[in-house]
Amino acid sequence: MKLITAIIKPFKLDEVKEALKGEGVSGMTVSEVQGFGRQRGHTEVYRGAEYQIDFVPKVRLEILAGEGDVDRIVDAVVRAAKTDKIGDGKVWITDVASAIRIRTGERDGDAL
Amino acid sequence: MKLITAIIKPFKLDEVKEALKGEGVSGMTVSEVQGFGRQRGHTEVYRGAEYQIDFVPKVRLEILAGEGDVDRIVDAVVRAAKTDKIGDGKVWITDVASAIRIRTGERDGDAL
Amino acid sequence: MKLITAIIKPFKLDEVKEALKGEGVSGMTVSEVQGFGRQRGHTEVYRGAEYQIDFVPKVRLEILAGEGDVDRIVDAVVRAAKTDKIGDGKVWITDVASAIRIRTGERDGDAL
Amino acid sequence: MEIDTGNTAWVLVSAALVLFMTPGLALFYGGMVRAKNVLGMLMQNFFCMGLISVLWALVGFSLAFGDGGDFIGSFEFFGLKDLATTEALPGYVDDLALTIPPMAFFAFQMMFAVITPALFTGATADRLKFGGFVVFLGLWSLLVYSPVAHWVFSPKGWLFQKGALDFAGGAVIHINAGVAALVLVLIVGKRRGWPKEPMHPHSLPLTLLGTGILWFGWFGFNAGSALGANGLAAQALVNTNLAAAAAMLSWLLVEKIRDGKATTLGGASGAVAGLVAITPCAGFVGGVAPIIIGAIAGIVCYLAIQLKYKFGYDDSLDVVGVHLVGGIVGSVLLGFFSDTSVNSFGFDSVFFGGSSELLVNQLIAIGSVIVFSGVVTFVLAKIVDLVIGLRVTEDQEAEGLDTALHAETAYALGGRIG
Amino acid sequence: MEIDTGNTAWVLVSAALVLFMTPGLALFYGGMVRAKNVLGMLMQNFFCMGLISVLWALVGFSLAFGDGGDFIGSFEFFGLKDLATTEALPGYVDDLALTIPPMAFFAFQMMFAVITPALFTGATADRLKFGGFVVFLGLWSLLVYSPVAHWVFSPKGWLFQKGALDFAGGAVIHINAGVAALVLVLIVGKRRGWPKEPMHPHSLPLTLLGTGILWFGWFGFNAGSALGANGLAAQALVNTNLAAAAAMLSWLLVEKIRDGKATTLGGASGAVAGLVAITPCAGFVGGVAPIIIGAIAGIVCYLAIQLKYKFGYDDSLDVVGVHLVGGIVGSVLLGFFSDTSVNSFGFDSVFFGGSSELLVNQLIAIGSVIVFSGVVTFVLAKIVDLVIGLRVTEDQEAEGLDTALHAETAYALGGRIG
Amino acid sequence: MEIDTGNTAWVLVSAALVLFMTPGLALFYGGMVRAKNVLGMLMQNFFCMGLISVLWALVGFSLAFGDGGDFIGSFEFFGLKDLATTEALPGYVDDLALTIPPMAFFAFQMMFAVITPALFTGATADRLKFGGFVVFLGLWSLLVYSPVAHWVFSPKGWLFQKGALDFAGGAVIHINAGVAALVLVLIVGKRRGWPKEPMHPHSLPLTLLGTGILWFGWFGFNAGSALGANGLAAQALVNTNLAAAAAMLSWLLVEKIRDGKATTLGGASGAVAGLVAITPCAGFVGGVAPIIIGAIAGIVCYLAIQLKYKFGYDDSLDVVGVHLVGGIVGSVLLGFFSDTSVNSFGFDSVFFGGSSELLVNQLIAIGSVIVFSGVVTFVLAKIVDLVIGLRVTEDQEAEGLDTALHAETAYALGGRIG
Ligand SMILES: Nc1ncnc2c1ncn2[C@@H]1O[C@H](COP(=O)(O)OP(=O)(O)O)[C@@H](O)[C@H]1O
Ligand SMILES: Nc1ncnc2c1ncn2[C@@H]1O[C@H](COP(=O)(O)OP(=O)(O)O)[C@@H](O)[C@H]1O
Ligand SMILES: Nc1ncnc2c1ncn2[C@@H]1O[C@H](COP(=O)(O)OP(=O)(O)O)[C@@H](O)[C@H]1O
Repeated sequence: MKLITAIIKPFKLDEVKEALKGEGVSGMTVSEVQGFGRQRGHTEVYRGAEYQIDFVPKVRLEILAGEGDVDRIVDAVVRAAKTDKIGDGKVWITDVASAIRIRTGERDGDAL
Repeated sequence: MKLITAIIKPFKLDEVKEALKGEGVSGMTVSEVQGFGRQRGHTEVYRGAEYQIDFVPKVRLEILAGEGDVDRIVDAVVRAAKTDKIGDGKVWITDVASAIRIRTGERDGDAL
Repeated sequence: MKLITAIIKPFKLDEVKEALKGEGVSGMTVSEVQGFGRQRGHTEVYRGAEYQIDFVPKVRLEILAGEGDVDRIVDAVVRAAKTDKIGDGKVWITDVASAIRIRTGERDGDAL
Repeated sequence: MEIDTGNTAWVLVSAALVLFMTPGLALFYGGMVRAKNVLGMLMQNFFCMGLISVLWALVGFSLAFGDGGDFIGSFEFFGLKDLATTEALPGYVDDLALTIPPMAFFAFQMMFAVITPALFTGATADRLKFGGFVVFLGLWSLLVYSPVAHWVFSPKGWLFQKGALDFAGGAVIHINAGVAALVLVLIVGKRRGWPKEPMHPHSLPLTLLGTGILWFGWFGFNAGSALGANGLAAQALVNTNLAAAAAMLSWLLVEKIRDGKATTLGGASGAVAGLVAITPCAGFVGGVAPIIIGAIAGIVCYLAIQLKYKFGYDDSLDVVGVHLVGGIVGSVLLGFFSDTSVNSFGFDSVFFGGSSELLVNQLIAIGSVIVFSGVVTFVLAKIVDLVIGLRVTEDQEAEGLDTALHAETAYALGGRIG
Repeated sequence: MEIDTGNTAWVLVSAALVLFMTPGLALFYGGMVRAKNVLGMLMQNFFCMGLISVLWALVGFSLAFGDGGDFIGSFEFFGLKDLATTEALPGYVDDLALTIPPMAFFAFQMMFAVITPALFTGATADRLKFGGFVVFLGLWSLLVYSPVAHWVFSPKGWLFQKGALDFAGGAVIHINAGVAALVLVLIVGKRRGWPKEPMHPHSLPLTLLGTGILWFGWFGFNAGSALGANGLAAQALVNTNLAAAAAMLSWLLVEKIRDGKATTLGGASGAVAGLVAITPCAGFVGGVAPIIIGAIAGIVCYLAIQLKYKFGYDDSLDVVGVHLVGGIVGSVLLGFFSDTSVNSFGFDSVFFGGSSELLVNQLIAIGSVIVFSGVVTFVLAKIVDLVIGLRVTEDQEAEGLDTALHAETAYALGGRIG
Repeated sequence: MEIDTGNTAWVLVSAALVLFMTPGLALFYGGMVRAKNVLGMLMQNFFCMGLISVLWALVGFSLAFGDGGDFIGSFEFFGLKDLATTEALPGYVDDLALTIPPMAFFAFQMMFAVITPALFTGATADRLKFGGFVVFLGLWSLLVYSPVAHWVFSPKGWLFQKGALDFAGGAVIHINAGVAALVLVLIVGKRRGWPKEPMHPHSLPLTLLGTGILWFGWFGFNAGSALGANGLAAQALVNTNLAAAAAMLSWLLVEKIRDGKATTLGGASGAVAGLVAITPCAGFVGGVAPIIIGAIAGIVCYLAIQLKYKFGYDDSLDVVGVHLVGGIVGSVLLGFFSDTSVNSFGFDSVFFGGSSELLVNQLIAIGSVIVFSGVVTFVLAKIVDLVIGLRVTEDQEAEGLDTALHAETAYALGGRIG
């Protein structure tokens, strides 16, 4: 089993969610994060003092998926999250030794 | 060394924390996340316009643990977080190449 | 490719960010988390009722890096985040099967 | 008697100030509950502005100030009938004659009727069923508030005639609402998880803002009760400010000693305790009396709050500890500090060359309000609980009132997910 | 006529209360927008306090209340000239003679001028270019607000003389601003993503706080319009409170029936709808009329809001549904409920032994304000849109007005990152 | 002289409005600090309402308005003694005779005493030790505020008799508190990390809300200082509004030019700067003078704020830049714009057919307040710093005042962890 982690633009969350539903993804976990990268942040001014804010609001998705579904899911995320503008984000995949569904104790494939 | 990640219901955090203390877990990192899954979200209505909210507030736990302790810890989490209702969440385990305690530079086992 | 995850003290974020820029790190993802560990939390009192808060605000960094850069980056984080006081935090490293840049579809090394 | 524009201006302003107290109270309470219940709390308080205002105009005022017997008014002002044209309100004649339009008096009293039941929403925080609350609210206002207001405020009322003093509603408003709060929490029971699970205020700045609005509005509440812009109103305003101030200081002092730290919630709570205690006394005491009364109230209310842990009743935001106890403290102390040189309509008290007669009358007033309000509140709450239900389901309580009852979330600050 | 201190005190307080409504409106609106746009909204409203106040002193007041013709005032009070020393304002003589200093009247009217254009900022939320807004704001105030205020409020104005009634600005303020809102949203267009993408309020407690401030301030708005502290002011204050209350109840009832849940935003919206509808009527109706007017307004405005989805105009915070429609409801109903026994300066209406003449005049007033305000607003907005631009860029809209236009972020609650 | 109910109503309302400014100030400042320090800031401001009110009643008022010499009052009103029964306050006789109860005057002045030291809490934000603050606060109010109030406000005071003008406290309140702020920041030192580390406002909506409350309350502050409901009060109210408006505009203009963007914090800051500058002038100037005074204040204060970066003093929330500088701007400009046709108790100024005598007196007043307040503040602060300590520890500062000093956290919005 794999864990797919994606960093996307916040306003893309809905589209990505729909795309994943389309791929039959049954669940995911999402959180608000701040990104630092090529995409520039913004400037703030308080009573004449200027500050450069490097961080940009992003959303982080975590999706547990069976080996077989990974590529399909990753493609779906990439397609839905793409705006072709700097800052679209990253997707990365890590191995998962095992997964459990708390409610039932089911493991791995059955946990999803 | 392993990393145990758990998604649980927010109001279960205290119980899980106590259970982990019981297992001699010396630390963990927690964050607020939003979950999407079988558990349905809720509906909101603003001046007559209805919206379906798919996401449910969850808490995410990360626990670094030595190989030997993983099963005990996972069992403790599952036991404490269980309500037998849909939405109890997931636990998953990933390999950790190495870990460092910033304060001392101690590595792996000693880092915990 | 590796994923470096670091839990640090919030007020150290700027220094760590600068240190990483210094190491030529082109990006990272940051989030607010709560830490539980040796460092004690604080006490709160509301109308005479005392509560012990175990959790301490921390910041979580995620940095994707090529194998070759991992040690340099980890050292930089540890050096910048260190205060020699309890609660400085942890750094851990996990393997990444692959990474994609959403904007371009570039993979792995080129995704950074 | 002639209408005086200055007195009228002051009473109209005071009416506006007292109305403003209800949103203030909503924020004061709203900040103290958890984020998932803040809208539920705000809703209950704002709803009082809606329902009670209308009921007051239809019949509530008439029951309180109509020309009935010793215990209840009449229906003569039903639907504001004749109010705009009436010469004088029943009993407000001779030295009691008003120098303001009866409609201004109606407006001022309407705001009192609105805020009184709003006070007890703090006790039952996070678990009241909205439908049940709505029905109970209406019944309580007509069957508990109006009669008690008649007893004490109307010159026709038996406690007024007996010579019990209550300048701005220590008994009518605070003891009355405080008793109702106690009865309600006994009937609806504790919040799940209380007191084990911590239930911290979700926004103390909101609570402090509410405190500021309450303090500000209370000048209208107490000084407006002079029903004129004169030396007595000025005295009442000064007393109000000094009692709030002294109670804040004494509460913080006790905190510092007992808990090691002075807290902002403590400062706010102390101020409110002082404002409650001075309410019955505002126009009857002078000199440093308000400072003494406030200081005592701050300490006593702080200690009273701790009782809920001992006896295990979940008076969630301490309505009993602050309003019931604070109201009693003020009403009793008035028996010691009332001074006819401040207000010739008052009576001299124990410390001011008077007998203990006033004190006895104060105790009778306190006792009768507690018994009447306690019993009727109990009966009404039991009936509503059986017929409609007063408490939300376990799941609704766990989910929080905001989404469960009102289909809203209070905050979307990240405003990015969901 | 003699200056009366009581009347003056009341009008000065009322001026302060009306000024306070603009920050209240800013919070009411600010809470409803997304977190990334809240400062943009607050800025537009606070800016009205800045720009309009100055313009009003320089020329706006003179255009509205100077001694001009039927349609516009004059420049006689340019830069406050002679205002401090003038005996009587044009037309305010004989029975209309003021018992307050002209300067107090100026102050009171200034606050009306300030809040009127602030009302329409809710319609164009999240997408107005600040520079364009600033210019449009100034032009609109001088070329739309001042003339309409002259027509209706000044005894020299043609609608005043025709016998149309508007106690505190149902037509001048609410219909006027509501029409401008409608025209503006048609010109600037929808927010990107509306109505598909949800755009929830980011802080309902802020909106409820704003509601409380508005309700409080509205007493000055309506009861202050009596320009004295008397029975009429008391009646207006009571009517204001009852209409807000009844509208809150009726709105919540419709929600409960139609949507299954009563919401806090609904309660707040209903209250505001009631306050809008009673504005033209406040000093002309009595008895239970305000309750009926409020109840009708709550229902009609709720339904009116739903039209934007049908016709696809993005009246973001429902200025059209609440202020335009609510203002019309009140102005029309006044033709049925006006009662000279409440105010001898009014006229008897259909239900109160009068003819339909008043109703006709009300319709004429409504129609002419709609046409005039609609046309001039359209022309001004078009010009400003072409010359400066009224709408932000796509990227700015996506980023949010706060950082994009004002280089600020509203909240740093974690206060730890960035 | 006769008590006038209208004048009394206005002064009582004004007292309430001024009291409301302190919570407003607390929010104005509280929104500007980081989330971990907001309660510490709110606490310091609310605490002023507690401690100063009590001290004022016990002795502060007597020291300021008692019948002493040129420099300080007396103990005659110790503990409110005789105040309720006194015929006339010392010096308030003949043309200065009050038409309100002395108790109303006491109430009004009490609120001034409360807010003045609250002003300087903004300068020392995020680092004051609470215990040290409490002691310093009491000492400063009695040993700095009361004497200065006597000099300028009491007809017995030397600056009053010299003919220096200060309608509502430009010198007594703003310059006085501003100097104290400067001295305090020099003694307690900078926040760790300033100015390198960004320390953004954690909630600008809170700051804007505070601004709205301040603007609203300032009408009581300035127009209430007319001590009557008359043309002068109306003029003062208008001047107050126009100066705030003009200063907002000029500040935003400078921002737009210098920083490229107009900010909401800038608009709010400008308004406050204008309110500060008009305070001494409110009842002495007319026409467009308030617009000019406000516009100048907005620009000068913006520029003054930038000095802290040049000279490296951490005046955290710009109390020096806004209150000290704004107070000086207003007091000096009064020497150019004072006009006896507006207020016969004033004196003609340079631009209004007067000599430079008034200007000289203004400079003397400014100078003597700066020197006296500066020196005594320095001595008191040094003593308190040595004996109790005025600054928190490094760890407490890093942790934040809320949990470190008050054992509370301001927000639990997720309300889910910890
Ligand atoms: N090396 C990295 N490790 C972790 N996250 C990264 C890394 N580089 C970028 N990110 C995340 O991806 C987001 C987008 O990256 P950025 O360089 O701005 O644009 P792009 O991915 O289009 O080149 C960043 O805001 C950050 O959250
Ligand atoms: N495939 C997944 N990847 C990551 N997180 C998931 C996944 N499926 C579920 N989750 C997380 O687990 C939570 C509970 O899942 P859900 O399907 O609602 O209930 P249950 O786990 O009891 O079947 C979700 O809210 C989400 O946070
Ligand atoms: N076993 C663990 N798993 C995950 N995170 C941990 C673990 N132990 C500690 N942490 C994180 O590291 C932070 C610092 O740990 P702590 O024990 O307080 O200090 P130190 O790392 O200096 O010994 C904690 O607040 C927590 O966020």
